[in-house]
Amino acid sequence: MVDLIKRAKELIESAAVKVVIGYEQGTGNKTRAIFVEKAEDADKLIFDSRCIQNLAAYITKKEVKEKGKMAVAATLPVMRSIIQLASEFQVNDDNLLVLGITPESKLIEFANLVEVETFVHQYQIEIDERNKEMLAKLEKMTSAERWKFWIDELSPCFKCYACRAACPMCYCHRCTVDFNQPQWIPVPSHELGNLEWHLMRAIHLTGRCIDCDACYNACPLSIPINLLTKKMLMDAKEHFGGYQPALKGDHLMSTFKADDKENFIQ
Amino acid sequence: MAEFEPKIVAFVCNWCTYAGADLTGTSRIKYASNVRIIRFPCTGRIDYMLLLKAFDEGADGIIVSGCHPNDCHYTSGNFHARRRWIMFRSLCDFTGIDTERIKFSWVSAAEGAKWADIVNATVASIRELGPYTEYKKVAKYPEKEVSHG
Amino acid sequence: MTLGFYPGCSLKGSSREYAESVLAVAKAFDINLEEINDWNCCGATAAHNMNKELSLALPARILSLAEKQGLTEIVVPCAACYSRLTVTIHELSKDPALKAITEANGLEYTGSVTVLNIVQMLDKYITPNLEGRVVKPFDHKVACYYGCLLVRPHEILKFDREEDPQTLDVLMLKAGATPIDWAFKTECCGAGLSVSRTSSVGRLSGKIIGDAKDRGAEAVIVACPMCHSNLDMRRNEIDSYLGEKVDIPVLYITQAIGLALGLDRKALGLQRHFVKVTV
Amino acid sequence: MSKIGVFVCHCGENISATVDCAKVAETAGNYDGVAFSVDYKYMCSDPGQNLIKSAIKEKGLTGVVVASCSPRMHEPTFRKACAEAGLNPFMCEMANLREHCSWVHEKCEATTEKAIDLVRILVEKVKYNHSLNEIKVPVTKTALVIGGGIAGIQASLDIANTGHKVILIERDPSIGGHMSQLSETFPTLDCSQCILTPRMVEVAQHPNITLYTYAELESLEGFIGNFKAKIRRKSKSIDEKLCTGCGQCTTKCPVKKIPSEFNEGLGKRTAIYVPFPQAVPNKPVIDRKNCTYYIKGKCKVCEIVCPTGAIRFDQEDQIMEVEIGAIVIATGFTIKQPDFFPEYGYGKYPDVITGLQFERLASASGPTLGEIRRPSDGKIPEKIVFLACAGSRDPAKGIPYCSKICCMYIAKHAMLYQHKVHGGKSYVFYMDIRAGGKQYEEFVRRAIEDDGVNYVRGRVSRIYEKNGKLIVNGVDTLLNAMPVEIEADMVVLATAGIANDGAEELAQKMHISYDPYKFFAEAHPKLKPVETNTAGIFLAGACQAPRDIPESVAMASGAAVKVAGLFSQDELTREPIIAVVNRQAPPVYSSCVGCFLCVSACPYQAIGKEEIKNRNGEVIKSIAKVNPGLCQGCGTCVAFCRTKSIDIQGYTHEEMYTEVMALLNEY
Amino acid sequence: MNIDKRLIRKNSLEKLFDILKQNSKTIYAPFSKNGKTTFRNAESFAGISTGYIQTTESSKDIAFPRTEKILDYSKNKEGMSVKGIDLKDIPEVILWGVRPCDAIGIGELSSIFNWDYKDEIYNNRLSKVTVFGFSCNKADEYCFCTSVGGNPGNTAGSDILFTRLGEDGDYLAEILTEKGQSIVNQASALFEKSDSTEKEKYLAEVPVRFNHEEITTKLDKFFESEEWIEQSLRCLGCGACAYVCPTCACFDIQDEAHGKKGSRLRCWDSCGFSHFTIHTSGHNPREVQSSRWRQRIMHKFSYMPERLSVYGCTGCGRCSRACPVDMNILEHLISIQEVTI
Repeated sequence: MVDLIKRAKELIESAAVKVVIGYEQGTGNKTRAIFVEKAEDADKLIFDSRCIQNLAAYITKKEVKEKGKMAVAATLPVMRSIIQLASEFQVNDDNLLVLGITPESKLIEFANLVEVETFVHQYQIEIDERNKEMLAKLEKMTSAERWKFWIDELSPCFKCYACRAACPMCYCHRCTVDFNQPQWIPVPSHELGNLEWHLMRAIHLTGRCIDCDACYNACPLSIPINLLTKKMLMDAKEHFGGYQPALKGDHLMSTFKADDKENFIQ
Repeated sequence: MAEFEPKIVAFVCNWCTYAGADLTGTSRIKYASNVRIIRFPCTGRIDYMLLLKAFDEGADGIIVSGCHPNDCHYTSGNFHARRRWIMFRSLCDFTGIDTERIKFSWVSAAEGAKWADIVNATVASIRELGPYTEYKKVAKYPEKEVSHG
Repeated sequence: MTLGFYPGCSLKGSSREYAESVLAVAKAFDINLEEINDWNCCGATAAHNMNKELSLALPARILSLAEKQGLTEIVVPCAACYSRLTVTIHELSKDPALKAITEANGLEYTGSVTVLNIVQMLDKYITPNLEGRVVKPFDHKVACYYGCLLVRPHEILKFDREEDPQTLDVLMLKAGATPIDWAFKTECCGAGLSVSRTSSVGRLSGKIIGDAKDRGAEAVIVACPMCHSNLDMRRNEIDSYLGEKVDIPVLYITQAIGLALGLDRKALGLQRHFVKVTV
Repeated sequence: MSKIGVFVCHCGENISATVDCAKVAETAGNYDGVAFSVDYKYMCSDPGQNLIKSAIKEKGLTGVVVASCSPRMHEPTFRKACAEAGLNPFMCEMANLREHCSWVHEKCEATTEKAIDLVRILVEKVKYNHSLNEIKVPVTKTALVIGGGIAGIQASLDIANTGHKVILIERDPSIGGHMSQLSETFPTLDCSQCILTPRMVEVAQHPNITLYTYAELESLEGFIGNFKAKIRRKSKSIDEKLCTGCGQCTTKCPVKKIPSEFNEGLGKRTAIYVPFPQAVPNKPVIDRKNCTYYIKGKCKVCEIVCPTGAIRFDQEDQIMEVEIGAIVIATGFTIKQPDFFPEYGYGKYPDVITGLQFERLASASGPTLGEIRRPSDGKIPEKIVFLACAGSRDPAKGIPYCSKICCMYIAKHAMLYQHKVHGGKSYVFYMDIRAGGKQYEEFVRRAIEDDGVNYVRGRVSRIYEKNGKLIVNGVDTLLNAMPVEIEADMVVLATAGIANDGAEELAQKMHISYDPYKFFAEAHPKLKPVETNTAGIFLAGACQAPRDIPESVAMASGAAVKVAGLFSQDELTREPIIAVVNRQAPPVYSSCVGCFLCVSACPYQAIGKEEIKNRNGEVIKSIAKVNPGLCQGCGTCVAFCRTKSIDIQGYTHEEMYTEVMALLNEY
Repeated sequence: MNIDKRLIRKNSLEKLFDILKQNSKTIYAPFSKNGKTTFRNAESFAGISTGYIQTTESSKDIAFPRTEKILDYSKNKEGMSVKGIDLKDIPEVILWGVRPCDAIGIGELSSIFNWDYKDEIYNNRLSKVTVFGFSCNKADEYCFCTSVGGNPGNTAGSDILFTRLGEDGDYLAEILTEKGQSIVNQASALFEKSDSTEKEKYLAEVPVRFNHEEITTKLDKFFESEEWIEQSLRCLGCGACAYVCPTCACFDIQDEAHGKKGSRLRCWDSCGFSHFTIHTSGHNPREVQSSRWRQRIMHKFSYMPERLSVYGCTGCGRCSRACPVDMNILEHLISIQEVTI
């Protein structure tokens, strides 16, 4: 991605930003995040279909923030995350510059987050077919079958919290699982502890998750936890007309409509 | 063996349902004694985690109840609650948690009789369903045999 | 260009002149009105009072046929037909269950057809080019009479203001006429009672003609065969109600426009009226 | 280690009949941390309360659980008792053994077990309770009254007479509102201005009232007892101190053809004008939109004739900031212009007028000096028709609700007409006659029976003009729907009363809610009719719904009492059941990450922002902060906060969690 | 004792499995799910994974479960009654299919659990485990056992070590301990005499990438190096590396209370978590990720060699494979070796 490299160099040299966050070649044919602080390092920047890690996770990372203003090579999911983070006052134009990468892999630089928002809003958040099928399959199961499915799927989870670490929206300094007066979520990675941790995660991401699959990709045991957030995404659409990360306006779950429909309250 | 007596926890708001349940009392309407009420200022305060905790600790059924839409003492707490319930309930259902065991209702301070009906109906349906063994199985780790990870 | 055309029963019979004038005016602007093949009754008055299914099934069939014929816009000069067809489209779109009705016709209707009443048609395709085509400005005081069905029920038709409509007046203004401000634009002409209780018709239509006369109208302009027949045909009853002979002619909007365009009076069927068209 | 006292009440037989109180007390006695447990016949009786007090003193109890009736009944009683014995009242909890147990269950083991559970839940909770102190908020003892109609005037006077300062703002050049436009008032037919103007003068002269006319609210911040309001004083283009109100300018002003707002367009006024003779203050303003000087840049006649040189063409709007403790909104209503009824020809026929215009015609101070003459040709109408519900109770075209005052003022209009035009014929078309109110039904009867007004039950379909008459086509539904046609000389439409223009913006400025019709919403439809959801802001008069004069005045006095009550203390004390954002030792400071999603969840705009700074004053992090003045303690934010950083006193995470645990486990 | 070497026909493994099952032994073996290989209780031979380079998780779970109860308690008026777990309840287990770099880890883990305090529960669990090692015929770029003193056919830690003699070949079984011998005795027919000794030529090739002694000496002066910050910038601070590691032993004690009853559990923990070292005061000695990353490396390559004279790394490369952000320990160790202080 020559123009990305070029732009990164300019930004560093002109001291417009202190660090450019992008992707570099990793080990074992993986790509990984790189933090370019010296112009010459910009040459390491790459971009291709393997670059799926959500770099927005670094924007709120203490050690990265402290470097000063940053520029991020942002794919659509990353841009969405950035808008959501901005709406939650975690980033703003003063500490972040977005080097957008369009779905057609074109570089597109934005003057400010408002522009990013406009760009992002051209695209709807769409759940991919494979997962749609999986969700449909689960819907068809009986409640008991779904229970078994999840207890089995979650049982290998040893609570390494890679899902949390990789998720740009999990930027809280103290996650509720680390809250112990009272101990809301059992710390042990037994069945209950795992179930409740993942339920809580899904709920906290409701209306905020932008479906980047970072959690699933990060899981060393490849547990399909992203199905939970995807389900919430679908419900949000079904019940409240869905959502897009937006700089202004109320958050899906911090607001309501007087005519929200349900069929289970007596 | 004696008939199964379901344990039912009721999470209710102070202004409507709690007062409604008071009215049930003052009207001397009888209902099943399986339910225990926990009082909250407003349904908006009811944390979904508490519902899970109730199941963790062995509840067989749960009632969540507050003011009818537009009647909230705090104008909109119940609207917020309703939106959360919609999502939470669906998530429970999706993970196979038995939503039959969580009864949501609006009971106003004037609906003493309705409160009795809600409780009796819930108790009956939970009796039907039996103890919530599936959840208890995963919940009570200490009762499990010492085993490998 | 081509538009669909649903004449309905009147335009084939009692009000042929309406059909003639509509086609003549359309022709003058190179608009080809393609009649819907094998069209049927729109179910006006009779059906929709008796049987809801039927009242929807009849227009539904017409719409299906139009669709089948590839017509997306159909012109419906008769106000009654226009009302029925529009109401049907509304009902069908509102309640999916009614699909059954269209299926009962053995024809499906996807909802691609839009219905234009005569005024809408003129507004959309004629008036933009009317200026400059007016060779004989219709320089008369006219009373524009809308009747009931052209603008009601408003919630569904969403056309003009139901109590004090303006569209015809505006059109006539463009044709060079001076519309009078009067209160009977939408008062009942007796419509359905035309045959059964002519005395009522005499009173109702009488008030209309009477007020038009009092305000110095030289012609009454209508857009509905039913109104026309009552106001034009029932003059004896009207005169006896008013206690005087009133000879204000009643013209279809298309006839008036036609005259303004300088079309041949015969082509506009003016000779077919009971009250001699002197204007 | 906590020392809890458990006090099980028999409530005579009410509890003990089905619950084994002794057993409850005994079991509770065995729980960890329970230092004292006893059952007694009447806990709420003096000896019962003394039992608690002495136990607190002797056993040094740290918490008390009273197991008796509903806390909604006696919580205050027992908390007070605890306080008197030196225990923080919020360390006292009540288990509801009566309403929730003994009264609703049969006498059996299970019932007693339930009672024991209910007690245990609170024993465990109370261990986690914190001593709470009532919240004290200082009160600025000045009230702001918005709107100088009768409601605003009444509220201002009532508050001022309790010895507190009042700032009254009115957006028009004079106070008086709609009431000043009225001729006579129902049901007594006494002259409106005769009873109103003295009040207006009293306002102007009252030492405790500061009056700003031609002024509007610019912005509002703060909370009960501590509001800061910005007020825009629109330029009157005169120096009020110098102006004596001599009237030279208004008589000489060359622009004389401006429709007078006060006369509802039936009269004319000048560009520099006093809205009406009895205006307060009786000093003119320049209507810049119509003033030749402001349009063409020359004229200045007023400046020339003004003996005191009070004209100030270059005067600008000024914004002033005031601190107040409470607000009464009395912005009133307006009427829906009836031109959406083309069939009635309002606007087309000059003799079809609104009720308010009729008031001006009938008013001695009006354009016709009180004679009923029709606008078109000044003729005295021999036949007059009044239409009720011209827009009201009409979901299709007008508004669905009933405007409430029309039935009465139409009866009044018809009466006035009959009194003033002898031998005149008046007709009233109505749907129903709604004359609920003292002397109201009798009043309407008088109109019908004594003054011979013809009441026709039915709607009017059309009005049109013919040979100088207005033909009114209607129907008489009592004569089995017989069409009625009346040749009238004048028609009066009782147009709907609607929310004042700008009501919505004002509500948003003040963060109060309003109904779908833009009328301001009361906090509770029955029990809090003059309060809004924002503590410290009250409603009076027709800004809340259509109101007649007596109701508006009553509301105003009600609101005034609320304000006076608020001002009667130097500090507000409020139950400390409010949300708080946690604080921790550095470097964490608080687990709040400042996503501020709670801000939009709060129904009371009670959550703001707090910046945590280091020694050098640099912001380390921004976190949510609850304004104790505004928070009402619903806890919506608590259940919503992901990091559990916000908690609500009296219902904390630990307390509620413990209740669930205690309910389902052995202790 | 001199190592007894036997030959097992390729199709005899299943027979062996069945015989052991008949003798009602619990066998934990690697199974694959979602493309990950983990040890699970094997009911039958079918489905047991072969040909994996390395299991996703190490086998330490057997002796050091992610969550294990250490005692039950109940409160009453008198006070507290405590009941520890009955060590007799711990079942005998055969660990099937352990790679040498995993087997050797068991030793390293043991040295931690027996350093200043002998961990009864751990030792008991371990004593009930029989380890079936399987040498590596394949390796990938993450493997570096040879750089930390191990090798693909290393016998250390196994009770029996199986080495496949070529693609689809038979197995060489090295009987290394009493436990191993007892297995042989249960199915002696399957263990044929064998003279083949040189298994080496069948083993995977794992090049030596760095010198671990050098690293250890270098680390003594490396504590303040900027390198840690460089390396850890990418790290998101999850616990994946620690939880898959065969030698990571950090744990956390949790009490699960249910009214007057409750249990005390030992659960895995990780020095990579930001809250791992946080004090009640709010102070956190390892405030930033670099100090946590440093801790991880120092602990394995400096502190353990110094205090326990064993390395905390077997070169299995699991952490590198599991890391969601490609923190490759091999890569980082090499750069530590290369940078000049």
